Amino acid sequence: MRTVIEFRVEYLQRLDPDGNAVGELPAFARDPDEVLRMYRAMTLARAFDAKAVNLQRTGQLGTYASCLGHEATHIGIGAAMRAEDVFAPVYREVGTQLWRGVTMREILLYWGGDERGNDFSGPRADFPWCVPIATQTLHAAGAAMAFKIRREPRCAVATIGDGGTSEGAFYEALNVAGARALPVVFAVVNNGWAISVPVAAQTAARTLAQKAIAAGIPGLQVDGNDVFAVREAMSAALERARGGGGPTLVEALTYRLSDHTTADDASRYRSAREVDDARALEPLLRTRRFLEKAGRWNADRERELLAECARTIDAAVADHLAAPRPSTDAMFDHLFANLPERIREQRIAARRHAGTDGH
Amino acid sequence: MRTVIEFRVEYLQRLDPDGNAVGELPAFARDPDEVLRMYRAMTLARAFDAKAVNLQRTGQLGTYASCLGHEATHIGIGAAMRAEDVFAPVYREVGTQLWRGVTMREILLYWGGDERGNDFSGPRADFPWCVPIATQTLHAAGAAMAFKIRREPRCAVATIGDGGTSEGAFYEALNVAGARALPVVFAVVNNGWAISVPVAAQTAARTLAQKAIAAGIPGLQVDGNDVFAVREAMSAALERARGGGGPTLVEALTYRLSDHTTADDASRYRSAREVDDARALEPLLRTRRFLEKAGRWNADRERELLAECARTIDAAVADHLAAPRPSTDAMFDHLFANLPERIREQRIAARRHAGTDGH
Amino acid sequence: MAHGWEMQHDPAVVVIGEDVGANGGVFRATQGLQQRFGAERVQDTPLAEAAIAGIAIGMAAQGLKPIAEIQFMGFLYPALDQIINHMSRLRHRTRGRLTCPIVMRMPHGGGIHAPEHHSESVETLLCHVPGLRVVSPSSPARAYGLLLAAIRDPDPVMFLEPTRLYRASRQEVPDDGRALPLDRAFVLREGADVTIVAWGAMIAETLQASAELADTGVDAEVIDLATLSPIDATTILDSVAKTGRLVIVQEAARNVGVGAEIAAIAAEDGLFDLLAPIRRVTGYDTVMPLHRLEREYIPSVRRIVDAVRGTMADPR
Amino acid sequence: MAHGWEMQHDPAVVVIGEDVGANGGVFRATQGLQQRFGAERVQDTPLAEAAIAGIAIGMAAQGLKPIAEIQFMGFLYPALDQIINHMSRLRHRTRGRLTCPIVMRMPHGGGIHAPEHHSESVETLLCHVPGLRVVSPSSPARAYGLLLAAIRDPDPVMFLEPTRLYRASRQEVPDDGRALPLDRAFVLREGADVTIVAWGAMIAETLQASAELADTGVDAEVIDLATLSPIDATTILDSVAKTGRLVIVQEAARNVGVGAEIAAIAAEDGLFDLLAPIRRVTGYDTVMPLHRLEREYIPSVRRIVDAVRGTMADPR
Ligand SMILES: Cc1ncc(C[n+]2csc(CCOP(=O)(O)OP(=O)(O)O)c2C)c(N)n1
Ligand SMILES: Cc1ncc(C[n+]2csc(CCOP(=O)(O)OP(=O)(O)O)c2C)c(N)n1
Ligand SMILES: [Mg+2]
Ligand SMILES: [Mg+2]
Repeated sequence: MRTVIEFRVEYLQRLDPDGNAVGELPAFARDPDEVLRMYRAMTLARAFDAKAVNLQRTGQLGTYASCLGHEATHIGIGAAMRAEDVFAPVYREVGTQLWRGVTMREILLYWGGDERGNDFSGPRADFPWCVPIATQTLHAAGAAMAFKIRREPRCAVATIGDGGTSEGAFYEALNVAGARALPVVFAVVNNGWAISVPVAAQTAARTLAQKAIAAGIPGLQVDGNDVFAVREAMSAALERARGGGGPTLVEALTYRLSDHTTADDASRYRSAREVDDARALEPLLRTRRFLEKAGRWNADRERELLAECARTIDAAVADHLAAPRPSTDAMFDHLFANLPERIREQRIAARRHAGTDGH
Repeated sequence: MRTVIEFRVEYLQRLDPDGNAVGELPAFARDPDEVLRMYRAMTLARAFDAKAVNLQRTGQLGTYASCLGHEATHIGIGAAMRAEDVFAPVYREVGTQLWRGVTMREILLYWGGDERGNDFSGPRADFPWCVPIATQTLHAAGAAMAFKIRREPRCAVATIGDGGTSEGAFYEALNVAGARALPVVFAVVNNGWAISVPVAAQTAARTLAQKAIAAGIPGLQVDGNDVFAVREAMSAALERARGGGGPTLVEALTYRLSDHTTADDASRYRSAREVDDARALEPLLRTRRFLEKAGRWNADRERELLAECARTIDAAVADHLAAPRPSTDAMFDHLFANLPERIREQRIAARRHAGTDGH
Repeated sequence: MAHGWEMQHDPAVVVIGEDVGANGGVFRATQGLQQRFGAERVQDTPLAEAAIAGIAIGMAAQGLKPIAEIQFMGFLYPALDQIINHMSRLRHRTRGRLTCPIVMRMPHGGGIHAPEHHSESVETLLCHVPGLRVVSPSSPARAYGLLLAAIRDPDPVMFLEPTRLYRASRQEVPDDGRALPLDRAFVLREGADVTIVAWGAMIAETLQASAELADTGVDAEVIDLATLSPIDATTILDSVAKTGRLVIVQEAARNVGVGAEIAAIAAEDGLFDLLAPIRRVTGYDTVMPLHRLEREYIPSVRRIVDAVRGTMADPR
Repeated sequence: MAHGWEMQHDPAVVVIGEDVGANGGVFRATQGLQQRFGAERVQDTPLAEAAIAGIAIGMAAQGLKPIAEIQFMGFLYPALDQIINHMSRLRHRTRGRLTCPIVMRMPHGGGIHAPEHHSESVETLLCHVPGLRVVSPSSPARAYGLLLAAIRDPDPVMFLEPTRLYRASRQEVPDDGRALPLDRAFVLREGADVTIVAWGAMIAETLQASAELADTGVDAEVIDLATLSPIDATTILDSVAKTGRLVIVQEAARNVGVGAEIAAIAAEDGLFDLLAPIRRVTGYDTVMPLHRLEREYIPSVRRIVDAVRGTMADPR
């Protein structure tokens, strides 16, 4: 048999769990201010996340999907993107969204059960949260096609979970992006679990990066707990895409340290031991160690940062909790640009019944 | 960057276009009777196919999808399978179906617009024709799962076109088959075109075999105009599957020498030149040359074979054309095992209106 | 519970779906089954709904009886191609040679403050498809008996489980393997003045409304549709013939809902029995809102009572 | 033709789908467009319907106006997830920030002896979905005017093109860029005795039936629904108020069809106008058969005439 074609999947790490650099650091990682910026963002995301979980536990928020452990992946993606790029997230990418200017109030509104949370005041062109798994990858491809047709130097980025890579829509997106050399990057956030199903039960593929090969596009793995590696790989992929080189798949290897959502109890299906092991590799600690070794961080600063985060978050929470309940009209607003007559009648009927039946 | 994993796609050919063996022939190809059997089946499939196209042109059959040029792939697949395996075809695999015992009358019934054509008298467990592209791959996976659960030494085989590899369902099937190590083989019949879309516009993947890598399963290319290579690769894959080794993807490189279907006009989108070039590589000629060189075939035998094929086909056609029109009850038969009352009423109403309005 | 009974008694029954194994399903409906029957008969699938439906078809065609779970009805859509183009017609297409004795279970409807897409009630999409049965239970006991019937039925049954029911107070249900009939509506409350047809979770509001109405002298007959397709027209028409008034309660959006079919049946085959216009109390023709407004979307007891009072006041 | 006009006048309009480029679509609806507007504005997609709908959403959200073709309505199902979960609700979900000015075109219905799955009429699945408009033209002129309106509409429009229309005799249509209104039914024939509502290809049989009926003294009013969702209830109710009788003709399976909604509307808001039971003439609640029996499935002129005669003879 003759070999027709060969492939390899590579792995990138720039910051090991002890906070030591691996290989040659990219320029941004050699700029301590930039590293600090990323560290602060990661810390803020974690603090916000903890608060959101807490709000849910105390009945002040609906079901919420924690991003605990994903901070390096989220911030690495955010930091690699330009403001004019568009982001198509799943439901967990709080870190990237905060970086891109989605406000905490908006995030809380959404998980609090209010559509206004999707009317991002910051990144106006970004796609909203996406619950139906894998569908967002096609939106990113479509956005990229629009950019390409209009010859705009913009890219789209979609995230997707390890479980999401089993959905057909994901492959369709990879394939069409490859076939049309679209400026889009697919970031697979491999956090080990899709609710109760571990990656090994999800697929026989030993890496998720190799799924790119099916579409004839480049794919690589990065340490998803290493914000340098994530940002470096995403930047390179975005550069390539912007230059007309087509799509890339970046698999970020991280771990879901939390339950799947606040409605889940992960102890039903995975061992505390596994979680403990994963916690040792989590992203904030190694970034802090890196900064400490560079003489840019210490316990005082950490304390200050946490206090500052708490203030920011508390203000946003207060703001959110004070948000007035939407009226029944909100159910009909924005359904159509021009609401058809029969539905206008329903809007009136809904007003009539508002607040009856004890609510 | 560290290399995590490597892949290669290989290509198998055993019979070159001039009818010469390439490398070491598998046992079945060293048995002239067996080669003759395959050659006869290929010839019969081609003759039947031509007749079906002709029946459509003369208004005696509905739209029909020709298998001209696919004979080696079809017979190679058929010959590699065991009777107790199950086949999940698309709409073009006439060759494989004839081999497995679907009758010409059934094939004509189906394309003549009559569901009875799917009630295969031969391979009772085989799936019927499948028009919604790629969906059949999941049926094969499901069948394989049933065999695995019941510990039966049977395999499922699904075919799919090059165009079909763009559908999400295809990847879902590969992935679930890989994840559960199911006894199923996916035969991608790459005939260069999906109606008017050439493979290069369908995907950036340089081979379709590499799509297997996404699912972590083996994939290889074979010369799809070479019945030896197809059978050898399929046999090996089936062997593996039967032994618990899981699924394989076999990409057969062939060419659609006909229009897409009788409703299509391929001259709108591809050059006569391309078709002529492809015709030079078609599968029957090389098999005949191989047999001639082995002293097992000559012009007389060819003439006899063609006459015999014509007789068989004519009898089947006559049989088909004599088949009585189904009654309106056929619309309701087999909808449910127990037809609900409201639909029984409709069955009666349909009888009342049968034959009105000029039909 | 019905799962366990039938798996115990019929080795062809298998369970597949996302998180149905170790996790026992997001609503715990398959809890403990994997331990009891092993990881082959109770299988977590990869996260792919088209695959779940498609492999169920493949398994069923080769003699198994899969119970497949779709995690929420809002995630059913990727499976529709397989359900509509194959599951509903394999028997018909092959003239009875291959069949699909499959149950597709899925949570249905809202009211539990779930995230986006977790509160859908799109039974219309299934009820319109020839070759499918669509069933929805309104109580734990009915869930047990109807699910058993669905598993035993030789054809595909879409089994819609109201999310509010999972959360509702427990009801003691004997695990006796006794099935309830399919294709049959149940009269839950006899009454003389008005017929109210509802199904699934809305039965709770409907019964509550009928109790309130009884207090003010309106005697409502309450019909639990149970099998949403095919509809048991006889039970409904008989009731309307008696009461002369028809109110239909459905959580789903109004336009082209199952309620429309019920109204159409009455307007065709019971028109002269009707003393007053038919009324539908339904979800609005808008997206099921995020949870802050879901209670405003779902028909309330008040809306049902108002509609019945309205119909009692007709003709104007 | 409408494609060409609008692409010429609006640079945001793009065309995507399977075989829409060099091949001009399997029904030649996009013939010549790629030559005229280039391979970026008129793009063949890979063979993947979910992708077609999904990338249309992505493009639309970023300012383009895609016209996306699904090759046949029977292949729509893989796209439903994108259409229902995103296309219909992106505006609602983002409070108007991102929108989906998309037209999804697809051949609809049977009668042209096509292969399996090529003759489906499952408009119900789309009409039930809040946030979508569903439109079906009944003639080439109406196709031109309604398609223009659909392209110009700021929201998603599902545009169902009757396959029998492609094959029907040509009609001269001026290419003048004049759109017809959406959300409006058209009275094609005024009449005093009975209202017949139909749409798409069934308008041909309905008009033929009304001509036959006229010969025997029955004066039918024929309404072309045109926009199947939202329904123009006013036009229908006004007509029923005048005629007192309603017959609905639909090619799709009966159960939970658009005809049911029309009947329900009449039974709610026009009950006391009805002199006779409503009748529906529809496809049967079975799979659209392979082509040998398709003519027995599709409502015939005879079936429509019989139903109207029946309703004229009512009340018994
Ligand atoms: C189409 C679809 N099916 C099922 C679900 C229910 N569901 C929500 S999250 C989830 C697991 C997702 O796992 P993964 O893709 O790995 O992302 P993660 O949650 O780990 O970030 C499932 C099954 C869904 N949201 N969408
Ligand atoms: C889901 C679906 N979409 C579209 C079609 C219409 N269609 C029929 S055949 C075909 C092309 C198939 O190409 P390929 O998979 O290469 O198979 P081939 O016909 O070449 O054997 C298309 C688009 C279909 N049958 N099913
Ligand atoms: Mg995950
Ligand atoms: Mg092909």
